Amino acid sequence: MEREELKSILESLLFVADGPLTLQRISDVVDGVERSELRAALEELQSELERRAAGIRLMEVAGGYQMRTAKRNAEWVKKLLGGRPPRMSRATLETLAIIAYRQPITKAEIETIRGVDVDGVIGTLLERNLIRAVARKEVPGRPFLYGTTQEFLQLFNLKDLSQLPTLKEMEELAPPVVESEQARLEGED
Amino acid sequence: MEREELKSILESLLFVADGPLTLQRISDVVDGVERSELRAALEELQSELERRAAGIRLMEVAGGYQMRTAKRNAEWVKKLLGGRPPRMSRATLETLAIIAYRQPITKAEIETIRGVDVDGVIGTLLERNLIRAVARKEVPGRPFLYGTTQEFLQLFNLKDLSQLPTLKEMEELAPPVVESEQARLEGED
Amino acid sequence: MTTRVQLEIFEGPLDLLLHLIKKNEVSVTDIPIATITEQYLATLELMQSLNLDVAGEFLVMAATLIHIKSRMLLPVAGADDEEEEEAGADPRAELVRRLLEYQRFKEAAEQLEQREVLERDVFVRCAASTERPEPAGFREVSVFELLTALRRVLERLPKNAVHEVTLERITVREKMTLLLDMLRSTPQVIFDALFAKLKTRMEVVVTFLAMLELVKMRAIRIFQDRPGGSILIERAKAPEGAASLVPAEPD
Repeated sequence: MEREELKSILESLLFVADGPLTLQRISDVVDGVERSELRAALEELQSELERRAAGIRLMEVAGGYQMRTAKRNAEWVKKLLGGRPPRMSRATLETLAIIAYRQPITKAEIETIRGVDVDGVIGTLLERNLIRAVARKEVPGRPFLYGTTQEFLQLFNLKDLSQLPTLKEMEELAPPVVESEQARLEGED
Repeated sequence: MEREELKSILESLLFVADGPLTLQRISDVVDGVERSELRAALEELQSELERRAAGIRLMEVAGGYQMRTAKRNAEWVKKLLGGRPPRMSRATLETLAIIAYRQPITKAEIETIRGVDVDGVIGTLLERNLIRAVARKEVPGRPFLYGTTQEFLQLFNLKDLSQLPTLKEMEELAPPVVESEQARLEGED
Repeated sequence: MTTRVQLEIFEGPLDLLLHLIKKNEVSVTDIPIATITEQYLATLELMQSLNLDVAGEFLVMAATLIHIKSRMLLPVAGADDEEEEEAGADPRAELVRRLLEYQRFKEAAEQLEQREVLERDVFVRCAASTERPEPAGFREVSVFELLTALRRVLERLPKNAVHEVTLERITVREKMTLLLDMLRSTPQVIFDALFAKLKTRMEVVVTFLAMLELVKMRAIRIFQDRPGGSILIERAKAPEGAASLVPAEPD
């Protein structure tokens, strides 16, 4: 298959997909094309859209490829769609950051870091599908352990969790308690 | 505004629109640009996409302008979408929730609650037989009153509407919701 | 000094402390504990005098600060043998660790916010594709997702716009739809006949409420054909002159 034809097909697929498309999924559909060839075509498409400063861009999010509008057109898109997007409060963002970096983590552990109650915030995050309960911690009360979701990655335009910028001196400052807990959990599930 | 910038904005708008966009609607959003200029930009966009044999094309359909996949990629698109019914969009789900809980209700009333135009979504829901016009409201304009259908009950696996949980019940059920949420996410990926 | 305390909304005691540390241009690792404690307490007082709700966590931190301050004032008695381990350890150490850790996540949160946020900076297509082979159904959704969607909508509304109606049992709404259906096939229904068919007291109440609701929204009309005659229910008629302006109903 010609490269141009392949790119055209990829554009069509990415346009109709209702979420990020993994390379695996694309490869299932466009069978008979090498993965390396697919990846090259996707990259070419991506850079062409950038170069043209097109209104639609190709982004790598949540483990797949997804078409999104160009950031600089955000104001116009918002005007078309109307409604205000739910603004995320500082409390929400801070809690989300803690969960993202320290997952799996319990509510009590988050509260220790933030120094305040996070009940309401956890509820909001669960409802928005940005976090989920991944397990229970085997301590008295069996509290839920929370982790981030695919929606979280999509919301912040992240390919995967490793794309999160590293926290400064994280390892040195992490209290040993947390590390041993982590180890215990990993042994469990 | 530069022609290229305008085309980029138009691409973004057409990409996110949930139905054909009329020139009027586009002109309401991109105010300050002459209609003739808009039309010229749309035509340019259209012919560029044709020339590149792009996977996304700009079509003039009954209601206005709409982006669609290139016809010659139809087989691939079908292969991607085939067998897997689409996920309900957020807008659709929200509108459906309002209708379910507040039926019978007019379009204007839904729009007051959601804060945005719901024409396209109502169309989709009617087409999928999830809602129907049950009567007209005898006020000026005699708008339709919408209610849910048998298909709606089937989709949500409900015996009747009284099985819909109330908001209060949901709050009481918070932990189980988390678990079912988890199950759903795991089932998906 | 205290009179100029800015009243920002602080996320918690750690947030307030970081703010004070920044304002005084001092290092987190070497906090002038007396000054910071004084300003911290002054801020709490100001918050209280403005009737702001000062959460318990703020008070706990106040106690911690005072405790650290008093320990700093103690001479390092006979620290020769114990080395740094116990008595000689900086009383601020634990607080410093917590502050640094919190600060780290505060920064991480700021970085998250600077990313291209979906539905704020970038958007994806929201339409289900129009070019599916056949208009198939939707993927299965749980009622909780439906309810969550409703809650999302309600949360975006100004508080006073959320009617108590949203908490009501759905039964009345369902009955309203059923009544309208019935009136579609039978133009007029006799009130008594309608209620005679109902079996439970609950059903009667629900039907009655549904009827009232429909009258209120002018979808039906209740009237007597003659004084003392049967009460009739029918679908409301279009206001004069309006009928010719509207298209026929679908289906």
